[in-house]
Amino acid sequence: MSAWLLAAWYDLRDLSGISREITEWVASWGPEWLASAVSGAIGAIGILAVIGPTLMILIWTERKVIARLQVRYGPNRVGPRGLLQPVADAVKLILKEELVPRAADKWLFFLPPVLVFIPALLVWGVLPFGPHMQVADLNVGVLFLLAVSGTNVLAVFIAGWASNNKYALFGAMRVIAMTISYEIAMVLALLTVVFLTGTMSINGIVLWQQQEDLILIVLLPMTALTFLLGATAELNRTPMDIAEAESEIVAGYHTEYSGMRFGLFYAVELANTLVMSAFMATFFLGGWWLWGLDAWVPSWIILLVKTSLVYFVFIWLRGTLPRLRIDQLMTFCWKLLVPAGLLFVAIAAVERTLLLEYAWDRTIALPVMAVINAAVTVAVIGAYARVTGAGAHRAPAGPRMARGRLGGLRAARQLAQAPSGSD
Amino acid sequence: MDGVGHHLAFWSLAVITVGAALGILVSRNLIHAMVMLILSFIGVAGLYLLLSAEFIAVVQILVYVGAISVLMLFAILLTPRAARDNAETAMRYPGLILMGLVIAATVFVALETDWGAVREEPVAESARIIGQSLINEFVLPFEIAAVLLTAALVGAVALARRDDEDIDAHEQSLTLEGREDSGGSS
Amino acid sequence: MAIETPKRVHSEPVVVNIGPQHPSTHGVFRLKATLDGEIVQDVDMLIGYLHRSMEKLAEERTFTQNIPFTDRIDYLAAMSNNLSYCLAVEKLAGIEVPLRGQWLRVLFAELQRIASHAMANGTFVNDCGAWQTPLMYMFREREKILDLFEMTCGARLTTNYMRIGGVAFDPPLELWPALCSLLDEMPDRLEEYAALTVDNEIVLARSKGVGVVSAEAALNASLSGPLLRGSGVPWDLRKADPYCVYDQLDFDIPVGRDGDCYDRFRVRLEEVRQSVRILNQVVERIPGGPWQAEVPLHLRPAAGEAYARIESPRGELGFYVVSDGGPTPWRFHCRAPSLINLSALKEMTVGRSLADAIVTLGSIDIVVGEIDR
Amino acid sequence: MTVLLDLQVVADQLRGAVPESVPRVDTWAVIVDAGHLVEAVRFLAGSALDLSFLASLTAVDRESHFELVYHLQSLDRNHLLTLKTIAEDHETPCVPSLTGEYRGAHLQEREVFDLMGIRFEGHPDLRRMFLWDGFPGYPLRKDFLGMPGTLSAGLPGFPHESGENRWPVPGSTPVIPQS
Repeated sequence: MSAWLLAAWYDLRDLSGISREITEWVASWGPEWLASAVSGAIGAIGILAVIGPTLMILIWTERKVIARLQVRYGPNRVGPRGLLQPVADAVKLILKEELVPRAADKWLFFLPPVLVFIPALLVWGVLPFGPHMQVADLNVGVLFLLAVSGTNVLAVFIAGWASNNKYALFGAMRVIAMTISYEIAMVLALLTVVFLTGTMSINGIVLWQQQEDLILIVLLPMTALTFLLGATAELNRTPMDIAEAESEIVAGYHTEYSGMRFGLFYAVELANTLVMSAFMATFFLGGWWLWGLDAWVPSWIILLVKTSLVYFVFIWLRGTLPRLRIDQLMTFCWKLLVPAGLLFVAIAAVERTLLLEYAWDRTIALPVMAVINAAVTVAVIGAYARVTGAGAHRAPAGPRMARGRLGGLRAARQLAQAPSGSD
Repeated sequence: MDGVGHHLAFWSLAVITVGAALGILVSRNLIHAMVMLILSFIGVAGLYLLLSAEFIAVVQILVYVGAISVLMLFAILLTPRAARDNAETAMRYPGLILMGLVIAATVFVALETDWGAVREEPVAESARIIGQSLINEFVLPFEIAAVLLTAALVGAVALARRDDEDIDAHEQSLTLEGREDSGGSS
Repeated sequence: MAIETPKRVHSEPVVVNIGPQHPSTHGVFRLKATLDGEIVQDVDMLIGYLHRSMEKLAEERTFTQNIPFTDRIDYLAAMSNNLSYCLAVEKLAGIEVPLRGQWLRVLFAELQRIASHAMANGTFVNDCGAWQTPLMYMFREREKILDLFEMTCGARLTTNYMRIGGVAFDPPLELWPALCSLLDEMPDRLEEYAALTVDNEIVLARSKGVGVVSAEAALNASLSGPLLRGSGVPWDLRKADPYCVYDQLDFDIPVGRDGDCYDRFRVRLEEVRQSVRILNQVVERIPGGPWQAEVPLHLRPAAGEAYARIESPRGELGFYVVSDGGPTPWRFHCRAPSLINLSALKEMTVGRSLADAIVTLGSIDIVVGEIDR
Repeated sequence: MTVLLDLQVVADQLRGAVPESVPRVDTWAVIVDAGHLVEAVRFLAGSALDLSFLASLTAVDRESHFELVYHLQSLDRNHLLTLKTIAEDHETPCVPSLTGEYRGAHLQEREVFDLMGIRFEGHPDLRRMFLWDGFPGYPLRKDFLGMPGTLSAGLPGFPHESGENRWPVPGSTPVIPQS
């Protein structure tokens, strides 16, 4: 690879070159504010260009993967291999009538489908697709991510409240209770990452992983798990989809939304899943960096592949797990994730001090820390399982066999007292 | 702090913030007022951003928009029959007077302050500086605040929790025999 | 579970209508739940959305013409309904069914049980919040069974296959190899299904200790079928009051331990295994000969009454038929297990959360066609 | 195999325990006097007969009177008894409710009330189950189709829509618009 290609604006490995060229060109003749506006616009267009098609493919992928998990074929009628199914879905949703319940709060009812889109788009701004491919490298990027993705709750709440529907209100109440709890767990998880890496810039976290030559999931498995579960909760996906728990409260907060308004919620749900997968990949799987491969393969492709992996995990969870009850979810969050998060914040602080202040040899210290952290993770989860009794009734005894005993209460009592050999 | 973009942003944010704040006063619907309040918070966060205090801005959104307003919504929902209307109260005029005094004080301070004394260039890495001063310089107030908040939290839980006997008595009234004859027609 | 229910803050009671249009009511069934927060304080069921007044309609039609009605009572177990009604009329008119007819009845009743339990267990895990996956796995086998029905009588759901005095058709020859291959793969499929669900931590957390009904309460509330057995009472009419040729067959009755939703789920799963066992014996031992007795087209049983019951997938399905000597029944009553199993619904749901109520409702396995008739 | 109890033996036991409770015995069932029904059933459930499972409860319209048919089952001893009781009054039949003895009677009695119009004295929640509140008449009665006024599908309005029940008294002549 010759040097002139690396710096060129058409280098596919760093698409920010295009933006830089255009911005410099505008700056050469125009005012400075116009240049920065153009730079921002290019970033926004770039993000939209990524999200739009990816969403279409995602809908198809999710349906297809779920179908495979469920021993069926999935969409295969519209277009080759059903690839045009999302387009057909979108057309259907657009053509559908948009009902507004008579008792709904009209103004607030219109707001949420639009409102949920804002955080869903904003968080993309701090996602680094490559060393320079980031719309805004905020030095409080992690906090920005938490703050912006947290406002999603408000839109959902308004949707639930404005529908004037009890199911929707239940969904709204549930989503608030759950998201606030899991947000704390997520904050603690990211705090651990920030403590260890010493930066709140998201690109800085990737660069730290590059510098230390390891991905963070190895060093902080519990934190990665907490982040994954917190993201699942924030995204309302099974096993934590209690906000729209289909079998309980119909569709939760978007029960009353129809047509493209529902479509927007649906799209945002998928877009959020995608962006959370991307952040999961960035924080814990090394983001755009992959042991030097990013010098050869475009960094954004590396990120996309990692994102797809995490996304597959989300689909997998959805396809296999039933839903937890809200009190079980809360118990899980407050009794496992939050205490474990606090523990790992402390651990990360200690480890960073050892690395920085006492300057331990990293080639030895990091693997040792990884092993210790993994052991603590296993111990914490094991202790939780023991305390709550979860896992204690793994493979519980199946039904007894009557074996010729027949009758009512008397027979039932006899059977209950019979030695377990009669099973 | 100059340039068309900054001015444009400042004025639009100012209009949003003040307009939303007025909306809170005008709205008779508590939930609408809450939404306005949130909008106002977001406007303030934008103003912080303009001042290059991105840490404060993000924390403003995280804490005020993400947590406090949600808690307020929760409180509104959990309060019986307060969900919709902003009732007339005797506190209306005293509140108005208090508000006038606060505005007067703010205006007075704004006019009297020697703004030239404020440092011109924005603080780089405000988060780091805030963090360091919290842990080093102001560690005692920080800890006291933490203890106070914890105490408030525990107190809230203690208040919200009823006695066990109370709940038992309530649940007994819900047993099958107790409820059956109160079924009534559909 | 050691996770205890947290102390609650009481709020305004809210009345929520679960149904008539709701994903978890499996039909047009309406449950009016009074909730305190998410805790169910009271449930009241409002039914009748699917009421077709079959018992009245049946009084206007001849005994034979009434068989199609029974298909539509419990549309997930049409064969069982056919069988129960035909048994009642045969008892009333004193008709003997030829041996092959009896074996064929057992064959199809057991196939129907597998199909129905597949539906019940699939939707149960669905009600626990799974996203359709267990349902799809269970439907794989149900589909094959419905294909067998179609092969035999042309219909998949409302079969109208049993006749007074036997069955309508001898199954075609192609049925037997298809049935054998199904029976061969069933144990593996059941293993797979059990591996997916029975020790799933979330299924356990959602259904263990939920919707408990004691053996005494179950008996007092006239519960039957998997509900009664789930509560630990070893009562199965196939053993207790054998009809057709069940007394010659070797099978076992699974009985639950705690009477919770999970036990009912496991009992159903085990019953499918036992049904496969029965079916294997049927395939081995089914005799030749006629499959239908000579029954006059215009059947006029002597004045009298008969109550015949079978163990349908949902419990004791009885038909009480009264004849006045005319061509039509004077009274035609169906003892519908789905309806009567709901007797204990309040006991099972009050005081627990809405989510538990849904799981409990799923474990009762209601069929609205049977509740309303 | 479920044994059908010898009706005469049961009748004698019943007469011994609850005097004057069994007026007669027919081919299929022991007929119990409505006034002594609850006592008789309590005896049957509690005695050695152990008839503690109410398998089925239904009613038959015999045109001059109603017959309530109870199938009582003992699970432990595996025998079955058919019990009948007569509601003489064909217009406003009334029998005591068995809900005190069997919780399973709850829904079945509501069903009989709904479709046959038999009142069950002492039932805690006796109201229509399948049909709506204002439905005129009781469809399983033999004279149902001969009732005054033709039946049309549906009602002119929902019951309780205008504050009161449109057709309050079952059996009264409903005013049905001829549209």
